Amino acid sequence: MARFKWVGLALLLLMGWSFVGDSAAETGLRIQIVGSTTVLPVVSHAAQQFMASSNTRILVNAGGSGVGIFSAAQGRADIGMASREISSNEKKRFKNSDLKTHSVGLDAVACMVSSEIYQSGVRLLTRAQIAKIYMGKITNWKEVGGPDKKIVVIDKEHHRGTRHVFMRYVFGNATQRTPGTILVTGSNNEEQTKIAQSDSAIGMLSFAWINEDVRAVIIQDQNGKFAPTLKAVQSGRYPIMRELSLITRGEPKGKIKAFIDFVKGPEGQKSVVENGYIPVGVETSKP
Amino acid sequence: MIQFENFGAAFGERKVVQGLTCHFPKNSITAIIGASGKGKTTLLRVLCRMNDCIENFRIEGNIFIDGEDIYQPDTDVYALRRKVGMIFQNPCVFPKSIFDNVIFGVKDIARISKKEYPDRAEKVLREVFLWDEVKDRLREKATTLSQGQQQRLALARTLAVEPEILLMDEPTSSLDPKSTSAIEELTQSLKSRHTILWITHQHEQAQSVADRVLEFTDEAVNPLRPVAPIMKTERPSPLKNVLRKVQTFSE
Amino acid sequence: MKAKAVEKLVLGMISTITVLVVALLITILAVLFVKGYPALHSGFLFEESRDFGRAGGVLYQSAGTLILMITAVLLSLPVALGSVLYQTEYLSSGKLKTFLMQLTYILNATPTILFGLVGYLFFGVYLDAGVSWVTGSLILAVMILPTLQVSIREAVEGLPEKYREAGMVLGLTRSAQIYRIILPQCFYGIVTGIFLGLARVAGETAAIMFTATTFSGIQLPQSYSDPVPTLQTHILILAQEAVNPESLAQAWGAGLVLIGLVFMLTLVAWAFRTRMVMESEL
Amino acid sequence: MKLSYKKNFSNCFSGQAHLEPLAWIFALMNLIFVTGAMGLGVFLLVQSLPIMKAEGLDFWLGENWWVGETYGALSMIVGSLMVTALAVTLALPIALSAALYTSEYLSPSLRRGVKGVMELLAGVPGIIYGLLGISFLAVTVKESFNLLYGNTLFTAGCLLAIMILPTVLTLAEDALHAVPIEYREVAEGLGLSKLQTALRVVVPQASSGIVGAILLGIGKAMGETIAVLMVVGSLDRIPGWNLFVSGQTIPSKLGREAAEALGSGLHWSALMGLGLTLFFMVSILTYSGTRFTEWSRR
Repeated sequence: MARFKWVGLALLLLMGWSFVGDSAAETGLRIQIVGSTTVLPVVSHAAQQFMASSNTRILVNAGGSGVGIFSAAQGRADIGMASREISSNEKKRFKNSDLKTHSVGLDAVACMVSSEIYQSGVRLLTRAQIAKIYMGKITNWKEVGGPDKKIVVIDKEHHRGTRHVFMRYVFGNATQRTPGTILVTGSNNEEQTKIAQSDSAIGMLSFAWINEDVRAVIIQDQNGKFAPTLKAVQSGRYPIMRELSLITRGEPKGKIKAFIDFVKGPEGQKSVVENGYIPVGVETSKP
Repeated sequence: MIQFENFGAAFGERKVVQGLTCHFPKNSITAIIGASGKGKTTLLRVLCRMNDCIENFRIEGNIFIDGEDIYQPDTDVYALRRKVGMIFQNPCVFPKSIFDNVIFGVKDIARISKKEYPDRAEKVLREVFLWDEVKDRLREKATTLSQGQQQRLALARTLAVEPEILLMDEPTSSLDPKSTSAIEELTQSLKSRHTILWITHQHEQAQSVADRVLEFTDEAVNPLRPVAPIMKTERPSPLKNVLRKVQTFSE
Repeated sequence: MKAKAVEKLVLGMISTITVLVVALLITILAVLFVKGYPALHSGFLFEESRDFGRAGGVLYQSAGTLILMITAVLLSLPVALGSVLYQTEYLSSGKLKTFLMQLTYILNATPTILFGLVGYLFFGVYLDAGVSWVTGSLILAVMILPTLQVSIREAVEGLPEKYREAGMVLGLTRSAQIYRIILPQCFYGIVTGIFLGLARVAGETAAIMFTATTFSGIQLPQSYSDPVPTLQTHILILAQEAVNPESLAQAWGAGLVLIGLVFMLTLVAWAFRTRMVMESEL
Repeated sequence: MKLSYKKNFSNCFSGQAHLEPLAWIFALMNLIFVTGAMGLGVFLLVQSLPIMKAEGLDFWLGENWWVGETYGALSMIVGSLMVTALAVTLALPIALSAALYTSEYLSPSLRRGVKGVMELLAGVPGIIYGLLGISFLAVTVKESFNLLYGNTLFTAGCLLAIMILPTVLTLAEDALHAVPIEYREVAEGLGLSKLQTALRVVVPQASSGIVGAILLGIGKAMGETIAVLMVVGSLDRIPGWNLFVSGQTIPSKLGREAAEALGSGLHWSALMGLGLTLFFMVSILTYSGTRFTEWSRR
């Protein structure tokens, strides 16, 4: 029997640990943040810096804009991260939650292609072409001036903020069905990987994920051509723009307000820039 | 002491004992002989209600020990089992020390204080003539003992809880001749304080050890014939009258 | 003659298949080792991760995985032990026993993601525990319940009848029978079961990825309502960035640590199983 | 002769057992287990009622899954079945023949070695297989079949085949090895060759164990989430008869959308409906497996 005693002892110790610790956590020194993977890097970095100078613990978790808005509205998280506006549907569902949006930066979504396609000469796509590709009407790169290769059309999970913004620009409908899709991905990293691994893919990603394997093309519509450059974005002319925002239930107070102010402040904005986004305060003409 | 009245037992549809009525007086040694599968072991096991847990085991009739029906719903089974000790064919010792084995039952039932354990252990080990062999190695594992020693240890463990009735299910069948005679001699010496039922296959053993013999027979077509030769007993053969039927069915 | 040729042919085929299978699986092990080894710099196990996993080590992730594993087993063990002992020692209705066995098998085969979904809704939302240590370990506890039950039952039912009977005739009560005979005699069997359960928890990702862990901001949980970092989700996050060479290397390193953990647990389980076999043969 | 046997006292509360606190504690533990197990099924059922009401049979027969509009699970069900079928077709012949060889022909020490490797591999976490899948298998599939992308149903099926191989192999081998040596001696004494003995005597004797191993493998393949999620492509579309396109399985769909759908009415209910479907598929498999084992023992 003595051999079973240690089990009981360990159980007691563990329970002790978890309950003693809990009283500390209840004092409100913990902020939970959930949501968009686009905003995630900014907030994670900011949170690290914030924690270094404060005894507040900030837990950051991914999940997508939908999860962020939902969690904030339901009180499952103190702050939701969103890379899109709160949709009318969500406004209706959470009308009792008094959601407040705090803009912390701006992001542009680019239309990305695999580097092989980019190098073979596809540097520009018109809005109509992108629409046709996603609708499955254009299936080969040669139809848009590229090599004779089938297009691997990469979509995002429908609740992702990036998809909302992109689809609203291309189709005028944030939840457009796209029968041309071949692969569906979740986080920005996952989509970036898939585009890079394929040699004939098209996809949608934030500017921050552009690299030598994943290239952005120029977009053309009735208003002209828009190169995926920081300059175009900062001038506010780039057409697929969105606000990166933190969402709270009611006006934030205390530590939560302090953190949101920190992200909006100089140090937070530095991390916005470092992650490839545009800081708040830059004048833009939103679509 | 022990009284069977029109007793029968069955596993589902298969009856192993039927219509047995007999009496075992206090401080007697009764040998039970007969071919295997004839319900000898069942007879012993029902005395300490060891078959309770076997699904579809059924009994009929009554068994009285000291005038009490042991199959009443409110019978204290644990008290009954303390009163009725049983030794099995193959010695079973726990993989613990010899000392722990001896006091295994005592410890739990705790009728004596902890200080008395060593005395009790010594007493029963002496009773089974094992003390001299193991007194220096009480802390060693019991599994290191020989088969004969293990059987005597098991007996000592049973005696330590001071049962009134001892049931021995072929206790010597797996032992060498020397250990066998030791156990036989030992049983004789226990007679003064215990009522003993002893199952054996060997007629000579039955005759040399027991006061009385109860035989389970298996006579070709009709397996019902009771035989009860009585040896070395002062009273003339009460069993012949009592044992009306020892009925067994083989498959 | 023809039959002999056929036999030779078949034999040749199945022996080749066996060799190939073993080779394939050993290759997998080798690949895991070769890919993971470079990441295992001296402090990998003892450093916290930096730059969201791209650099540094996996100290807190390993610790978190261990914490989750141990709490899950501690929560699950009493229930598993109790219900098995109830079924084997107290329950006599054969039908009920069969039903409970079926239930165990079905629960054992249930996909782990379902435990995650239902568990999160129940513990996380209805009982309001959120994404946390307690939610995760409760979910995992339910998940390994059948695993523990199966191995404990194996041990208890494998206990030679003679020990029970020896205890019974001494007049031991059922409770005494359980803690004087069954528990000590089945000790190694139960410990084997525990280690197999631990190994199963260590390998689980789907049930905890949205119920118990978080992307950043946590080192060790300070209370039961905190999330826990784990190796499994760490690998998942890093693996989603598979183009980035540093993060991929880190993912392989973390993977090797995780496998090392699982293998260690399996080996310990083997050792105890061997002891169990030896004891039961006495 | 009267046959009015007394009921024996073998019920659970024999003697004073019901007075022991331990009995009550154990009964409570058992109750927790039963509640947990039944609760899982009931919970899934209750939670998926709204979607059943809303969609009816179309939930299983519909092809379109558009959150907020319509929920049809057919593409995931078909995807799950295809991936599982592929995994089983690939893994079974290999696992079973290797099990036969290991059990009947290998020397004890070699056998132990093979078993050891298999048991270790059976414990390798799904996430690790996922990692292997995206880094090697997806690329290999893409290149060797000259595809545009490697995240296909075929990739997922292959990965699952590798994942269930050790489990099926080691369990089937256990079943074969458990057949008493006497059977083999008798058969060989009758003049059967070793292979004939193995196939005609040993395999039929071990059939219930082998079927159990196979069903466990199928169940494992059907329920695997994380590894499949990483390589399958996650496209909700019925793949037709083409394995070399991306698709979706029930668990991968659950893994992707669970966090998002939580608490959002019909969407969550639809995921629960998917879960229920999966639960039923696996439960029926397990139940028929245990029934087969009972039947073949008779």
